[in-house]
Amino acid sequence: MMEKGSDTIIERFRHITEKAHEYAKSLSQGKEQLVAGYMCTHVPEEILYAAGIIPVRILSSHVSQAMTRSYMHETYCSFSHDCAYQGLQHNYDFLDLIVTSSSCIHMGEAFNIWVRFAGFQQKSYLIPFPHIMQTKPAGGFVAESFGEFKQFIEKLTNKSITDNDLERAIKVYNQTRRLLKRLWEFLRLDNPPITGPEVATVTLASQLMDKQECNQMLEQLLQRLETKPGKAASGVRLMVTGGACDDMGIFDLIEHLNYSANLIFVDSCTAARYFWFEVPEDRPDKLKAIAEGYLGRIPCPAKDNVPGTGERKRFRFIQQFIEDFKPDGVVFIYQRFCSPQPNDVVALKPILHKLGIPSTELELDTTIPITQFGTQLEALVEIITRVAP
Amino acid sequence: MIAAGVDIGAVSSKAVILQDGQPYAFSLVATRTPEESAFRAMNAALGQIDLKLENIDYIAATGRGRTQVPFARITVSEIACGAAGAVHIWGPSVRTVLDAGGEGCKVIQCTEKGRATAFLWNDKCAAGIGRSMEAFADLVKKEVTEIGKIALQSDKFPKIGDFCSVYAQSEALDLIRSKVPVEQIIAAYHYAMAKRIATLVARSGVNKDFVIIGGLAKNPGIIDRVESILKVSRLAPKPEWDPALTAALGAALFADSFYRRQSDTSTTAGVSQACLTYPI
Amino acid sequence: MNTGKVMAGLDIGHVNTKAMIMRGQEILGYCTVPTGFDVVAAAQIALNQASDGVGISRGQLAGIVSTGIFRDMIKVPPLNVTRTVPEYVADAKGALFLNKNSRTVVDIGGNVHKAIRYDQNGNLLDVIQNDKCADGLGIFYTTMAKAMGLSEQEMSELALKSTKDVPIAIQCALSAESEAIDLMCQGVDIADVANAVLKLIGERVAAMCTCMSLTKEIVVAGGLAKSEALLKRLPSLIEQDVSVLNLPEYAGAIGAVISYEG
Amino acid sequence: MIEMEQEVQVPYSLKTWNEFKNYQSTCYRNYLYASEGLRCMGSTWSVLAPLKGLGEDVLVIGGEPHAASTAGTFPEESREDISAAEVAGLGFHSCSYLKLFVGEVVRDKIAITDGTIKEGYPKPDLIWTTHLCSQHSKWYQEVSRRLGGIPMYAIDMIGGGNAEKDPKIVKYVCDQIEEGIRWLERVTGREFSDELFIKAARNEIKVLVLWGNICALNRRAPAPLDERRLIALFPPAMVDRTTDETVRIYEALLKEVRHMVETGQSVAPDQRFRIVYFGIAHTYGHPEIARILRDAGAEIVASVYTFGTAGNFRGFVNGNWSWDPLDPAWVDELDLSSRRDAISALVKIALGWPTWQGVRSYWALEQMARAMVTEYRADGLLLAPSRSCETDFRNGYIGMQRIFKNEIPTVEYDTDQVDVRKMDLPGSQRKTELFVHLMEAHRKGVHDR
Repeated sequence: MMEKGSDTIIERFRHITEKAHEYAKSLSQGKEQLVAGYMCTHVPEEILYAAGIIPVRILSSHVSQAMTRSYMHETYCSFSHDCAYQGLQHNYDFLDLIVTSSSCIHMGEAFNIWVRFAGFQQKSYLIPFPHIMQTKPAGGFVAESFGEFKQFIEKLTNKSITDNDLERAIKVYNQTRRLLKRLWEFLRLDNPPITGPEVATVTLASQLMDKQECNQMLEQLLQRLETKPGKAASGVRLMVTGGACDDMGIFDLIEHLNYSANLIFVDSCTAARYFWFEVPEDRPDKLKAIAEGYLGRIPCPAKDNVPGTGERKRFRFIQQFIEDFKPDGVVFIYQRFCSPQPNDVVALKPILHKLGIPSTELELDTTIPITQFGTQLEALVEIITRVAP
Repeated sequence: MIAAGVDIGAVSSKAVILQDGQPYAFSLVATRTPEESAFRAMNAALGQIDLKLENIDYIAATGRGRTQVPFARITVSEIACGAAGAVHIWGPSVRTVLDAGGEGCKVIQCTEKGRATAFLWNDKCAAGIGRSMEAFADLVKKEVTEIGKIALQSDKFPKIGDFCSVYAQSEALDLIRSKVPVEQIIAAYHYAMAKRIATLVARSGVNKDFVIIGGLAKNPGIIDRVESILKVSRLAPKPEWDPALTAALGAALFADSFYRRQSDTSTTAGVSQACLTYPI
Repeated sequence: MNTGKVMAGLDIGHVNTKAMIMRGQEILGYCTVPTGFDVVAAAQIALNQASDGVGISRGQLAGIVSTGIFRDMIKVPPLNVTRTVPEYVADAKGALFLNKNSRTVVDIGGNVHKAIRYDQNGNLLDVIQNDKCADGLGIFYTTMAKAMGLSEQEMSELALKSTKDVPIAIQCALSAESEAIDLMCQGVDIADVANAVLKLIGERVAAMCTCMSLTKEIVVAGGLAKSEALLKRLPSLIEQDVSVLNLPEYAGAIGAVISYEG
Repeated sequence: MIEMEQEVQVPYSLKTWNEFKNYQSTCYRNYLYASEGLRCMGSTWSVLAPLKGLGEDVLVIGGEPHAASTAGTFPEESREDISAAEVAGLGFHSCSYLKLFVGEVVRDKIAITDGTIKEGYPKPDLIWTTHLCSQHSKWYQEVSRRLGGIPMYAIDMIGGGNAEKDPKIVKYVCDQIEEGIRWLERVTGREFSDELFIKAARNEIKVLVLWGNICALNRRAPAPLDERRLIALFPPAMVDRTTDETVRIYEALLKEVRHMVETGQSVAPDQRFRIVYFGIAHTYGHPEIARILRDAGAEIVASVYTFGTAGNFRGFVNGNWSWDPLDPAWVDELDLSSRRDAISALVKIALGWPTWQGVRSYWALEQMARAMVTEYRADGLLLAPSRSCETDFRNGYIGMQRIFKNEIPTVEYDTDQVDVRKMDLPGSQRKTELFVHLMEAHRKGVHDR
């Protein structure tokens, strides 16, 4: 349903998202290059990168299959089922390592499937990471936990990771984050030179890529965009917030309705939450710095609980994004069977109501019911544009 | 001036034709493939008034299959159409519309002008209630039009899971083992489905006046229970309007007004991709 | 088993009731009727139609054995069935009777599907039954055929003509149904939709099977075994050869008769 | 393989039973009706002793045990609570304990085990809880939000096999609790008494160890206790295990069960088959399933949920799990002289709970199952994942089915802890009947060979 954009760089990014594991394979092929898969975005990629390992995120394939149903309970989300499937299908046997950090339970189980049943027992690592990001002791704990991960990697590659290595990796990754941020900033414009789905696609690709290559491509892209004229006058501005969604079809759908509507922001761990933070570069202790960076992120709803008040820190970010990107409507997306996400929606709706922003909820599965979601989105636009006979 | 609306639903397809805004003809046929059903529905309605497709000035399509209707000039969501149709039928006091269709249940909030202001779509596990009624009717070897009345014959019946129509079906089948009379099993199944729908309505919020449209609106076994669970009664259905036609009527009203506003290019509704390749 | 005796087996499932008349090892007649909500009546009709068809009177029947989910409900008059066997036991015996080399039977019924492993004497070794979300595959199959305005036979044949794999949500019959409808509303070729429906059923059954080690030969029973399109898919899905039993939907009823004595 | 072909004995009836029931409902009544005192809410899967440092008038109510017992006492109310929570917008797939609990808040009434319903939800002064699964701390965030912002403090118990032996994790959790104690002082304006705290801490640890000892006696044949009693006897320890009274009743129970074992008595003497059960106590359907088993002389003699939710065992001893109990005397000798000592002793005990170990560690769960099957000489393994419980290691069970099926009769059926709508009763009954049949066939097979 997606007509390809003209921009060749964006095409290259899109190609990577569509052929994720082929790209990852190409990284490892021939060369001495080590490649690691990661399942939760709280894995400190910098540490892997400093050791010369390229981290690639494991995402879903949207192949409808029942195979995983006899490994994982029905009531785990389709995203975790699909990621588990990648392992069971041996799509990623070439990986040298699979890593995750204490994540939501569903994704944790996807990781377990790889370890137990897909032959990764001997090449896997689970990084203990807080389930509440905002406690005082979290900092020290994460630094120590990352330290142990660093030692594990040093043993694996049997060469030590120096502070310089870490510093370089931090700079490369921060660079990616800054470039991506600049890309998303375009969407604040009334007629940006790039569309929301394109930005989302590029962001998704960045999670699969060697960051050096990624940064080069991003810089070229930004150069072109800065000179490129904006696209046609934009329509209704829709912001997406919720859980992991690597199905770009949904975002394309938003821009291919029978009305003119635009995707202007995506708050999810496959989009903004992946990169909307930086690791401080001026700290003497690099591990502490990385810990500080990762704890300062937009929290995943499964990890968001400010001690003392129970406040959700993520809501502050969302309100900021609403101020900056000025959406006319909000689209909640979450995986069917996910619990943290819908439980945040309950508390978010009153906030949107106060702001007078209408919303709709899309329940994600392996595949998307295009006509149903299309109807929901068009109905949302009709409400925003006050359509009546 | 003749305007028409077609509603290609998951289970049935409907057409409503208006002459100068007044009801002229309508039809309801089973949905097979959307395009073919669109023609069948339209022709059925046209047949009543000896008109041809080209005699119609403007056609709007709604429903799940709306993008597959080649002869439609515009498409409008069944949310907007449901609200518009309901207010046209029941008047400006309508605020909450439950559209209980074959595949999905939607709850629509609207203004006195029939403009939708918010809606709630059923969650995946509550899908297919309408169609499951047909499967259930087959299992009990009764007519789908009959079971609704049978369901109301017993006020005492075992409670079965209302979370998912497939579970409910298994549980209903299993009640046979405990020798529960068939009427009670039918009642139990209807209550469960009604409870599931009522939860959606309450989740979205019921504001008076409340009306129910869509195919299930014709099943008293569901509707009466929904009302009693919600402790709110809907406006009585109008004899002259089959509630299943409400969205199609809404589409026809949109067609009517867009025809009048045709000159005005600032219309917010887009033109369906299909009709570009299908000059009328 | 006493070779002379004429016996009847009744397999009363969620959806259909199957009756089987046998003289010793010889199959005389059989018949299937929908179970509906009057189990006793359904059982009687099935039994009468099966026996009348081969000119056997009730008096000539040495005994009736019932199996299936509702097996206990016909212990009452007029049938007064005294012997019942669990469906998995009957399935095993029946499958072994219909195929001496079979050691595993996969039974795909209207509401429940299961895989049963047994030894050369038809003694149970292990059984796996479907998860809750996979209930009602048979009913789903019927419903989808109806939704497409086809007979089950036609849907299966149409699926074989499919040229394109279209994905549909695998969670349960419900999601699959609404996505199949969604595909039709997108204008997807219904042959491909039919294929997707059968693919889902095959996938679910195969997934269940992998929880248990299946021993060769593997045979398929139950109403859905009659779908050629489904059977074409199964072997690749469970990565083993499978064959369809002759009279697949009667495995249980036959097994009931066989297990009458030993 | 043990055969119990002796003549059927009279089922033993527990003398301490009523004391347990009374203790539990007294705790709830106090929380509901106390005119003064400090009302504390939260998961009783948290260490509770710190709350007791705030004074002798601290009243606690815990999410899971309350939801579970309410569901047991008021099936219809619970249905309404859960749908009220869904109407209020909570996820259709969220934890049903959570929804029942929030449903009561929404409906502004509360129902307790002694059969009473109180109109007007008793507002807690503070929420002290843990984060154990992806939705668990959301639970109290929602309660806090709905009650207008109750101060809450959630402790991240980052579990996983052997966590209690990982100094990094122990320190992390201890630090959070020290922070938490300072927070408790701030939010209540009370001075924290280390004396009261340490006393409560020792009681808390003692009760957990005592329960472990009680469970361990079920290794004998016949097992003195059955699943029904086990399910009923551990909740008091979940409700409030910090009081002298809890220690007293659990010591009394241990004494009584020891006597049962010596005299070869059991609450369910007919035990032709011994079953190990992995699953949460699903309130609905449990009687039906139990009946099928009892008719076949099959009893659940051990389960990770009843043993390991409020009980401690030796756990991993050089790589292998052991269900051996800990010596109660060890608790009396524990050095709890300082606040930090008491905190870390508590944290080690809490992180050592088998349930914790299993929640995020499939290998620990698998080892527990293996050990339980051998130590309790099980004839069958029954797996009953709960559809809406993330901590019920649903996934572990599916994996375990694959692993154990070739070794021992293993059947898995679907349940839900308190949501009757999600309990697959027909399927569970079918599968339990099958389970019994498989155990019979297996035993016969073993004899033939």
